[in-house]
Amino acid sequence: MNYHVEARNIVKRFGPTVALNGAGIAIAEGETHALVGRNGAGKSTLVSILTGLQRPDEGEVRFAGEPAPALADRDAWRQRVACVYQKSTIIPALTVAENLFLNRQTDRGMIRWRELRARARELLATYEVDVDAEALAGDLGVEQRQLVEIARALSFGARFIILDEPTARLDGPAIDRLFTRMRALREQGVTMMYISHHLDEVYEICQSVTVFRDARHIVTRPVAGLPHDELVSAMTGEATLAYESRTRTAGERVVLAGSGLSLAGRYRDIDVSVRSGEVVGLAGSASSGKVGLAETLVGLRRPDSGTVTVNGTAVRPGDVPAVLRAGLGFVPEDRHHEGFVPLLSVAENATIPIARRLGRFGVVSPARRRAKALQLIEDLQIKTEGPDQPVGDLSGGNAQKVVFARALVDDPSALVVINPTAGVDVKAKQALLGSVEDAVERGAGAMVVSDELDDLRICDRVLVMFHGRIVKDVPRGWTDHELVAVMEGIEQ
Amino acid sequence: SEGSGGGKVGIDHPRADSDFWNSYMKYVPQIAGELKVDLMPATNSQNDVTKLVNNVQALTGQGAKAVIMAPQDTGAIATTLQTLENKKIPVVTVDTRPDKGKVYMVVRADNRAYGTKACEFLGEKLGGKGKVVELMGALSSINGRDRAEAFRECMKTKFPGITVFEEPTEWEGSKAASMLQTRLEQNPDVKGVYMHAGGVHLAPTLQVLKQKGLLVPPDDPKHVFVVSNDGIPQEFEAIRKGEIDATVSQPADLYARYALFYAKAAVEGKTFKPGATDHDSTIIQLPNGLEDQLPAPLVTKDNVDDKNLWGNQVK
Amino acid sequence: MTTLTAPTPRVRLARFRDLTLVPVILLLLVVGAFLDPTFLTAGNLTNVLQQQAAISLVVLAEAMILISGKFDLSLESTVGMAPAIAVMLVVPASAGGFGLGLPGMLVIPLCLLVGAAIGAFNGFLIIKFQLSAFIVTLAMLIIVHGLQLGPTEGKTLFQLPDSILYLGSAVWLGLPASIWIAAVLFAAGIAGLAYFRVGRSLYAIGGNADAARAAGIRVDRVLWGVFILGGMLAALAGILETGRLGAIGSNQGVGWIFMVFAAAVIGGVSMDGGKGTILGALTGVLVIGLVQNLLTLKGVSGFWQPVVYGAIILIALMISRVAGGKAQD
Amino acid sequence: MTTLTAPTPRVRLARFRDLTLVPVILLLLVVGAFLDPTFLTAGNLTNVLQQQAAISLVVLAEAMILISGKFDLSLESTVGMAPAIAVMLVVPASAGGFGLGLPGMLVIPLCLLVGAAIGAFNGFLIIKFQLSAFIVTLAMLIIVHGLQLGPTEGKTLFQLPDSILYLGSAVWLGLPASIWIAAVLFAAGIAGLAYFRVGRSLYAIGGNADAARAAGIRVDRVLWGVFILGGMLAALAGILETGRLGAIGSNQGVGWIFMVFAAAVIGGVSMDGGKGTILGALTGVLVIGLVQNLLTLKGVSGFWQPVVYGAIILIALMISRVAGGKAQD
Ligand SMILES: Nc1ncnc2c1ncn2[C@@H]1O[C@H](COP(=O)(O)OP(=O)(O)OP(=O)(O)O)[C@@H](O)[C@H]1O
Ligand SMILES: Nc1ncnc2c1ncn2[C@@H]1O[C@H](COP(=O)(O)OP(=O)(O)OP(=O)(O)O)[C@@H](O)[C@H]1O
Ligand SMILES: [Mg+2]
Ligand SMILES: [Mg+2]
Repeated sequence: MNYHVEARNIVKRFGPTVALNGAGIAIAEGETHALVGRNGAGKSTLVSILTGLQRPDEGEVRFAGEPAPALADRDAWRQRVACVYQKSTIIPALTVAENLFLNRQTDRGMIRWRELRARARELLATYEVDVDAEALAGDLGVEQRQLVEIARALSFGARFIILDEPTARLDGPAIDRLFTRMRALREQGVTMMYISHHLDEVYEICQSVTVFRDARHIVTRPVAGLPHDELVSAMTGEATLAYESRTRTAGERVVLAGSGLSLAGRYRDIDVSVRSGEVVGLAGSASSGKVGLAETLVGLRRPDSGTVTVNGTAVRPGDVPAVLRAGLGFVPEDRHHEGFVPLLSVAENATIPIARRLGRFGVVSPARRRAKALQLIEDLQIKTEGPDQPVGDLSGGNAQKVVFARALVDDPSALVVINPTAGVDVKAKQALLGSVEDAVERGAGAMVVSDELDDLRICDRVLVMFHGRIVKDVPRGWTDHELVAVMEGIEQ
Repeated sequence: SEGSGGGKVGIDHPRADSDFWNSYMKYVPQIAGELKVDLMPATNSQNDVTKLVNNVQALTGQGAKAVIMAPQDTGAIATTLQTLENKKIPVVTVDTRPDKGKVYMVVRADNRAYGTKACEFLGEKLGGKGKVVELMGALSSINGRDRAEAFRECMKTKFPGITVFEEPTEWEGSKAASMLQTRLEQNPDVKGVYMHAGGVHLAPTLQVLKQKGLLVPPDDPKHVFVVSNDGIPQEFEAIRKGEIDATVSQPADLYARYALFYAKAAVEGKTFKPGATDHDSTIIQLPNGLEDQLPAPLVTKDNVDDKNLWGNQVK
Repeated sequence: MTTLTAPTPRVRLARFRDLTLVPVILLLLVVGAFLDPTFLTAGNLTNVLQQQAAISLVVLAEAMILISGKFDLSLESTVGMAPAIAVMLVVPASAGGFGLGLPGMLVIPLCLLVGAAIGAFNGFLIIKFQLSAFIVTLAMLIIVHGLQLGPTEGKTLFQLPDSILYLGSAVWLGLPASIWIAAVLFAAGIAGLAYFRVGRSLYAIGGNADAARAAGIRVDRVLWGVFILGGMLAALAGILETGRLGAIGSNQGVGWIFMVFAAAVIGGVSMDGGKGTILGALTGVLVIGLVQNLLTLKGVSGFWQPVVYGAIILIALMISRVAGGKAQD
Repeated sequence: MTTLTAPTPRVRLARFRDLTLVPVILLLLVVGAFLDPTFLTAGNLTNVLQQQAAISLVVLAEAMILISGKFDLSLESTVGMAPAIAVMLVVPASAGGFGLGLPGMLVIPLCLLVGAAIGAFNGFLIIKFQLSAFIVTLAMLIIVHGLQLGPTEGKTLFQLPDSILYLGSAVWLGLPASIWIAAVLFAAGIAGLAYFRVGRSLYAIGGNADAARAAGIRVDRVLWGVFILGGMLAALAGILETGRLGAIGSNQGVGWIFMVFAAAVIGGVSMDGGKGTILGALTGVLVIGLVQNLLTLKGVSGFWQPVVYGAIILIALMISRVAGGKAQD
């Protein structure tokens, strides 16, 4: 068979971890091929091997039947494959224009900046990315950076493009635009490999799918006619039921409230309250101000005006320790930025907020910390070598679970989770949403800040923000279309 | 090799980065052979009093019966001297005089005399008026301070008509060059330069004077009179060429010779009294010991070829 | 599935990473014993420890500051300046003091206070004013030293109150007091950073300050505390050094900071924060002390000493690189 | 819709961040002119430039190394060692040389070669062996200086071939040659880092080495080149300094590195890599040179100079912090 890209019997080890164990993939010319698998299955590792960033310990990579170029020959690799990596490859101190044309600012001689900026603006316009080419990339939001990365990868004109979880940080309209673009590329005969934890996207955009599990290749099938359940069970190795969100009745006690909150440029005149036994969604598309609001509620931001009350205590604005002490737990927006300390162990990351209760006189007892961590690992099904493994060595989804563990460790009476399932596999997603619901069943009140419809389905009501204001309080029972329309500001 | 009185002598050298001390270090083993001193391998404290203290501990640990040192920071060795006294190990210090703590003998030239000699020479050549730049050593070194104080006092009392610009160079050639250059820009009528250390200040001074077109013979009215300290061969060369006018020769050879001489005498249990010696010097009484003040001759064009000057003996 | 597979060969290795210099130390002891009979005597080893006691406190301070992701170059100037100013506050003008007539008993508290004040000022500029720690403390290195040179006019202070001399020269239970003090403080540092909440928070802050903040650690307060503690440790180092030397020269502490960094880094403390242990830093100090002692005992020419010395630092670095297994930063 | 609101004002400001020290320089010129009539004369300003020419080349080298995210402390030792070894290779034994009898013409190429070799060795340890740049170059600072002290036995080299003296003392078109050389090299550096791919790749590497690698930049090769170029610039600085001073003392360059970092950082170069410009570094050098010159002209007491000096660095730092608007790292 004539494959455009082929990787055979790839083995890759990182110390004691086997990231790929004889796995492979074969992608036919012109198809859009999905690669799915649980967190840590080895998908991103395969990406770095297919793009020539890492050398496999065993196995071979072929492009159009030819052996892959030498690792040092970066130009040859770049002619064959372009990639949007899972980890950001944006350089914050450089402008968007330069990031787009990194290391190809000019063919030879001096760089003509004016021309480069014009080319960048043109490129951004082609892909409908509304970003100023002269802005510093570091000043962009996460979504905008992601769009810049995608535009860059697409701009190489390579015949093979890899997209590793490009949609984890994009909202609905941006995803739609990306798919339109991908379809156009496919019509031009471009081959693509697409990685995502959103299986509906796989069905929407891909022709065939490969499943990895525990570092091995499990199955490759055409998407058409592949039942959803079968795909999920190939990924998880067991039959899995679709997530059943639970119903409950909210209590009377208000556990989290914000009143009269305003922050210039982010949101205005916000009043929210979450009662115990209730899950409140906070939705809104890009720049709606929802994350800014959520970060204010948990103390990461100080509002210009207004007050935040946790468990009946008015907390000093912008004071995280006070908020935590009042009984709130939270999952921040970007786990790499505020979620965990990569060099510290799973146990330690998860137990920082309760360190004062793990021993007396300021001592932290390692034994008690370990015991607590083992319990959290069990509860949240974190895949790790043990409580002593540094979080930096975990796969993205498992790192996110550690961040959840940290939020839940103190048995919070109020819980705020922002983008809780970004980059998390189906099974883990269920586990994380389940843990939110478990906490609520124990009497907490939760706020889920997301524009993932799957996340919002567990909510008893969804507050929709648009341009910095709460525009609607949608009760349970909405249809996808209704909610999206409100989020896009099409319908009030 | 077993010396006559028995007992090893430990020696610590103060630094390895100045021409004066390098000459001294060369003389030491040579003269130790002549005087039959049982000398231990020398340590070097690299201008760091902490190292000096550690080195002395190591030397006594290895069985030194007398110690020769040249503490550049004379205060911080008080405790060490106390310890050595308790252990009955006599100490000869070279070049500097510890302010506290017992010493058997201090071997040094009178650094205040350097300052005074330089002042008198410049004062006379300038006829008691005009401007002089003084390139000072490190302010934290006792020798630098002695020279500076004596120079300042002498100028104030004997030549009040002369303006002195004091430039703290930290014994660095680069600083000396910049400061002299800047001062000459500001005061083109500077007529004299006093350098605390020829080893570091000579070449930069000559370069700056050359650049300004001031490196002219003494009979030219543009000539700037330069007096140096140290007595290294390059200074003599410059004196012969008429580029500088004088230097105070600090006797590196005599420092080495008499340090070893007194250390050996100490091991042998000899004692000395204040008064004139047999080598053109005077022993004076200090509160904490004795000091042999060795002669430090002023070298000018007249006596620059004197074979006895140590700068004319090194090759 | 929670797979707790074969627990942790790498974790165990990671623990030993603190101790990568232990074989180096053993090697030095053996080689040293062959090279010089004096080397492996109790007296000589005591000397080494005593000589390293003061600088080791600065290493302790720097290690804590580095672990919390910051930097302090000015510690070396504090070593000389804090005791000098404290002494000048209590001794009469005739002995070089300010002539304030404060009681001599106060000299140690005053010295620690001066150290704390310098640390607090550094902390203010770095944390509140958000300036680069490297360059702030570089400027402070110059300024603090100037604040010693200025009042003393570069002169050595000899007439010191007894209390400041005591710690550096006393002998307790057959060992110099400074060794006991350093030992106790290192033990406290090792325990504090391994088992105490505040100590652990240094690792969190150094590893990811934003995450530490989000986890409820009062990052600014802890960092400030670390700078102040660092200044006080440097001042205490100054007290020990003063007692050992019997006077305060204008160069006390000058040039130490390079050795301090060398000791901390070959001991496994990362310049990027969040990594390393106090025990590791201690092994770094010991290696440097033993090498210096050996070079002195063997009378290696002063000209070539730096080469031998630097080469040994490089070799120790390579050993901890190979043993540690990870690229350094 | 993804709309990025209010985009450009901060971008424009960012451009001016390189020039935050320009008002400081202007202020110094005005204040200096009032304080001393000599200050604002062509002769004096020429002197300042000449005095800073050599160190400015080291700042240029360090700025490039910092921008690419690395660190080199050993440059200061290269300033003395490279010319000393080159001179010893060509002068006869009677003048302190090795007595190899190589032609005197070779001294400048040899000197640059020695600098390049030191840079290459640093690069080898840091890039290939993946050791910490800080500590490798700290050890190399000591070793390289030792490699000057050892062969010279600490002596000053007075008898130099004419060719090495020429550049540091010649006058071209009414200005010292060293000013021309520094000016040309800075112009090349400014243009190279702003308009050429290899220069831009330093920013990419310093900003995110993995991303740079993914973009096809040969990270290791570029870094190695930067270290080698840095060593050569330091050697050239040594040549200029030798010509200016007329001899090579055993501590030529010693202590420079602090000033070099201070100049680069107050000029806006980040210690964390990826940020800053050569033009900014140049303004940093000028501020430091003007301050030193003013302190000399006014005859500020040597004891208090460090305080004034350090305080001015701090103030310049605060100004660039306030003008730049961002926290420093
Ligand atoms: N540089 C590395 N060092 C050590 N272990 C690594 C490294 N990179 C990946 N791993 C490990 O290899 C395994 C596979 O990781 P990989 O990133 O390929 O997973 P993934 O399938 O992309 O997961 P996710 O969906 O969370 O992105 C994980 O166990 C991970 O911890
Ligand atoms: N650091 C910042 N400085 C200035 N403006 C910012 C900053 N971060 C975000 N903004 C702007 O504030 C507005 C609201 O941002 P916010 O992140 O709260 O929106 P959001 O609802 O989280 O959007 P998304 O759904 O994309 O995460 C946007 O216009 C955004 O561009
Ligand atoms: Mg991945
Ligand atoms: Mg957002």
